[in-house]
Amino acid sequence: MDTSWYVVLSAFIFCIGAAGVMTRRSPLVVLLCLELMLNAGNLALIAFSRMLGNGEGQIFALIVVVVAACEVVIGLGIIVGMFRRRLPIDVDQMNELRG
Amino acid sequence: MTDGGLDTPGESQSGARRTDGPAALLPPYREREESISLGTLDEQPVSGTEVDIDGGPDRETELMTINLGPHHPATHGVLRLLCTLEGEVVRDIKPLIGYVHTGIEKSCEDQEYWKAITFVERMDYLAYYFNAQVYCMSVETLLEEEVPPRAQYLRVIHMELNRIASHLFWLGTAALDIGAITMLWWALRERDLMLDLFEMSSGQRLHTRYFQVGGVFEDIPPGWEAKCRRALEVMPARLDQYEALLDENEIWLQRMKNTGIVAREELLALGVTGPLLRATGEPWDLRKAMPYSSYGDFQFRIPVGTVGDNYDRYRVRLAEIRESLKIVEQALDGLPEGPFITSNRKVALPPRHELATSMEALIHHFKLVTEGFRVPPGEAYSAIESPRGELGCYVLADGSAKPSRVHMRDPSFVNLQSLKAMGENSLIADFIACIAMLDPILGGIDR
Amino acid sequence: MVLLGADPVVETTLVQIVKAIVIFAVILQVVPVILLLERKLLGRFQQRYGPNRVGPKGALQPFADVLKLLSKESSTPTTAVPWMMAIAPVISIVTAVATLAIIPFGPQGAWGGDLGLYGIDVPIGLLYFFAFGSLAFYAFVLGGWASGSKYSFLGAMRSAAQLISYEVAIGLSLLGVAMMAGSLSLVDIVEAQGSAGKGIWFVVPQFVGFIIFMVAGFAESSRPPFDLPESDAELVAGYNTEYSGMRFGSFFMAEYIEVIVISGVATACFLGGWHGPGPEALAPLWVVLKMFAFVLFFIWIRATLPRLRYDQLMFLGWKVLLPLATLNVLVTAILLVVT
Amino acid sequence: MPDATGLELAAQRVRDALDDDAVVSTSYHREQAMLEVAPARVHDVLEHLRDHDDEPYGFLASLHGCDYLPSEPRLGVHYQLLSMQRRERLGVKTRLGADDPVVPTVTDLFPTADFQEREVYDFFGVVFDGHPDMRRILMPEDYEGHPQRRDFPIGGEPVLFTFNEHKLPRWYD
Amino acid sequence: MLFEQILFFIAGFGAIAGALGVAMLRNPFFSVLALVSHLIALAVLFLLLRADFLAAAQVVVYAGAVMVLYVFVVAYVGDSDAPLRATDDGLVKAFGPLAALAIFLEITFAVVGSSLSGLGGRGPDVDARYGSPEAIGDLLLTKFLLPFEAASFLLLLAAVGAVVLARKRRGLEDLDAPGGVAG
Repeated sequence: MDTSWYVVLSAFIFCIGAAGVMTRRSPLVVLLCLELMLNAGNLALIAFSRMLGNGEGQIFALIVVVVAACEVVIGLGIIVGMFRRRLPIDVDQMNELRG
Repeated sequence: MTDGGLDTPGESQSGARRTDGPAALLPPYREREESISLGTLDEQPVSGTEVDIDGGPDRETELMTINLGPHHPATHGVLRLLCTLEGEVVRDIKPLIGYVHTGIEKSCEDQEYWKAITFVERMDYLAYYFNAQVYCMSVETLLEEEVPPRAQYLRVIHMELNRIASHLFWLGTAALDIGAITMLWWALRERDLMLDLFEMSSGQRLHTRYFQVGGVFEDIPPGWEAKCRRALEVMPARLDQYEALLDENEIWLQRMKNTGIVAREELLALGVTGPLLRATGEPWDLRKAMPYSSYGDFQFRIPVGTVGDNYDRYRVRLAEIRESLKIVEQALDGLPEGPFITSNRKVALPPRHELATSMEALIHHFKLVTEGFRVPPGEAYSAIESPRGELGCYVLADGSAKPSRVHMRDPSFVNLQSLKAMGENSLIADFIACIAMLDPILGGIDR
Repeated sequence: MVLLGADPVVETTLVQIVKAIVIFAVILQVVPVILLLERKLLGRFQQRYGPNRVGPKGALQPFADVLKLLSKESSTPTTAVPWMMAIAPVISIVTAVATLAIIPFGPQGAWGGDLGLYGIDVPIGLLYFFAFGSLAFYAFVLGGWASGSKYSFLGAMRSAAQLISYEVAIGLSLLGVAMMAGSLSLVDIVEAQGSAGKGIWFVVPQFVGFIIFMVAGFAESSRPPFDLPESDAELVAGYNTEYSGMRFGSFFMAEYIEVIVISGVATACFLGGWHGPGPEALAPLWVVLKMFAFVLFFIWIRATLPRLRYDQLMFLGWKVLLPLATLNVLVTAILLVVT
Repeated sequence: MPDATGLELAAQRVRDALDDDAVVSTSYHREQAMLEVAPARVHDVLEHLRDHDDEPYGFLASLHGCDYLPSEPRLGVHYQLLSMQRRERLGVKTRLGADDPVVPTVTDLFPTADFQEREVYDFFGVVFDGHPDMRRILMPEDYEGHPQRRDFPIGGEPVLFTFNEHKLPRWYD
Repeated sequence: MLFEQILFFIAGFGAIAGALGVAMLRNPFFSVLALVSHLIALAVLFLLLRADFLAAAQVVVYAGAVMVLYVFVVAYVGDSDAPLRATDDGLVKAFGPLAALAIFLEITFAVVGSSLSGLGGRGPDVDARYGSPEAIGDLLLTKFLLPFEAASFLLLLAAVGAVVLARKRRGLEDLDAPGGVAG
């Protein structure tokens, strides 16, 4: 398969993720859509890595996985914290973190 | 899923809506459930309730109510426990009972005294000899009837064998609840030794109705004593096997030690007796404290625990089996000769051979079988030490041939109240272990 | 087939398909045998006969069981999510069977030609094992969550927590082996234990790792004494409380396939895989014998040990096995560098 | 069991501590010592026997009801006290009429009375004043009548639950 | 390679379907499951791209660990979300997908219109080591040691942060009083 196929697929997934982030209200789903975007990036990275024939893109993808894991952990921690404190779980009403 | 599912029998019977059947039952059943006020649980939030953002319960403690039972592998019968869980921790326990209430006490009022024995034996179905014994004791008190010594000894032998059988069954099921599946089969194997003996002496393995008012039903057959001694011989080795399987097992010790501790004072206040109480170090055993039957004749010790955790409860019961073996052995050694039932023909059936020769015997037999014996008015409460604690029996006689009231103070029923104290704020697994160590017999609880 | 990357053994697609069918077919035959074996052995442990009614000496009992399960209705509670409840057992059995593909039963060419006696030999072998192990999580969670029952839900949560906790320990315990063999491929690992390699089974130098793997393996397959997710005394049957019929049977079979997988991986990683006396053609025999020994061990433990408590399980996983495994990896690494 | 004299002495001590009306009568029958007290004073008498008597009866072994029909007052509630030190039992009973039978609860003195009082309520209809959870325990929640009373018919009583009454099809329908 | 193409299309459609599921399903639990299937499809694509190790890591780490967290949290928080019914003003609802479409077109044009010569081919043939654990390990511990260390440090931070965020409120009651934080 040509690399362009992978790149277009990656772009498509990225856009779905972006649309999700923009339209959904639940922070849980917003986080999930962020994951989608990160994964789209991963796919592009690996496709390009394959295109160039060296493995460096894969390293970046691996680092992205790590970053995503961290982001999820912190994001979910915040959500659980909000849930415990009975704050509204809705990104539009989340303003408790404002200084 | 309509309400009307029940009003249209054809539909629910057709099988076409089989999956919908239970759902159709839901609304009325739920209404019934709600009629049970849950007391302290009322105020507490239950998971699945509406998320109330502005007020409502604090979510730091997320609670979930589950029904442990009426049909649950760990409840040893149809015991229903309404448990409130916080994660894996049991925060509140509410026993709901009555699912096998069969009205035995009421049924006894319609039976002659000697026929009621059959009924009371069905209460605590693992300790049937004890039920019969305590009932007979109460009736004998009212009749002021002396029981011949041989009958007393036979009663003690059978009761102690029954205690062993009961404890063995408890051991098997309790270990099963902890996850040691092999223990159940080993314990049942030895229990069968006891049941074989019962079968030989009375013809039945369960609910033998061997004890009679005034003595026992029949003398033990020849060969019974030898068979009993053989059983006694193998038991200590088998008990060693159990201990090898359980006591040398680190997981078992970890699961048992320091779980379900209840202080002695609290147990006394809750009316708990039996091994549960002795596990805390209180040597209260009616066989020693207030000897009945012929227990005063035997040398045995009362095993007691130290801290009153589940491990002590387990050890106490196991040690009790060994003591019971000693009692049976002594009773067999000292088994007196003589009649096995009182010679009072007003109470006990005449021997079979007399019927052919004696007119009086025939009359007595006829009177007893048709209308039973009359008991002078009065009331009596007697208590014995059953495998689960003090088993009391209150009999109210109004002068007729049928008891006016028979009440059994069943130890399972009273001990069940301590479940909350034992299991509260412990993990589910420990709570299950507590139920197992409580050894509740639902036939005794619900009667 | 270059699908799985740098495959040292290139075999035709046809051979792969035949292998897949053989593996699946053989395992489907082996599971009932193990089932019968377990019931028979448990019977002997517990001083009873075990099944002996169906067929000669009860040999046909598994068929009767399967027939019974097949003919039963797959009931669904009204609170359940039916389609999800239906796919959960499928996931469990697929993940369990998929892992079997990497278990080597013999070297390449043992039975002539360049046929490898294994499903596939992937360079990421152990990772493949972990990947499907972690996917098995979804079978339990989906099954438990979709059942719409509180007992199922509790069981699902328990099994999820248990799988995750022990996944870490099981991974670290195999890391020492991977380091000594210098590869993640199970075929390479087995070869490293043969005469071509160091010639010593890894159970000796990696004894700590072996113990950790076995303990964690019991937990991964939810076998007693780690059968908390389905502990019948507490949670009725855990995540499969609401299952019946062949859906339940699938969960049940998946558990036994999992046992076979753990036995196979342990055989390959610690007991020298196909190595043993005799000609090379006997290789599968040795693997099967070693795996059989492990399966017997699984059954023996089930008959002997009671169940752990949830906090004890977590304590063992995180505070005993994990540090021990880490230490094992460290020591192995140091020794490898030094020697 | 205390002997007849001991019973009289105990009764006298109760009368001294409380008042003469508290103890209605004593009976010593078949070596069973029984103290009959006025229904309203049950709690006081038991508290006295538990805490202030010379050798206190600290353990409530059993609590049960009975029906003395046809004599009046027909209902009875029995408390079987046990002194573990002296190894003696003492029965305390109170009798009350069938209409509006109320007895003060003793659950605050003996927590063990909880289930047993509920059972007496369930079967005899005796209401224990102050009991934290006065509900039926063995019979269904919505059962009508108190089945252990002597005038409650034995046999032929259909066990019905509200949810299946006249709704579940029977074989004869 | 017909087989490769078939697999690509299957996995690609799986990935897109999973992604759409994440963005559109009403129940967060189903969203999470959709993401899991999406990740597995992606792992297959990675395999096609000869990134074996990454494919395995994707399944083990992402599907096996990260998504498990999601499952736990969704099960805990519950289905308290409503839906695609986006915010109060319908503008965002209409605008969001439009914007996404615009981004997609832009990227596609940029990529396809770019002069990257390799885009049209499969890339060079690579040796057996490509994408294997050894190759990744080599690169990580030599050329990319610093990102590797930084990533591990980040993980540690995240772990600590998560523990702090998710802990029970103990000793900080006053902070949680109304206005306590804002003030």
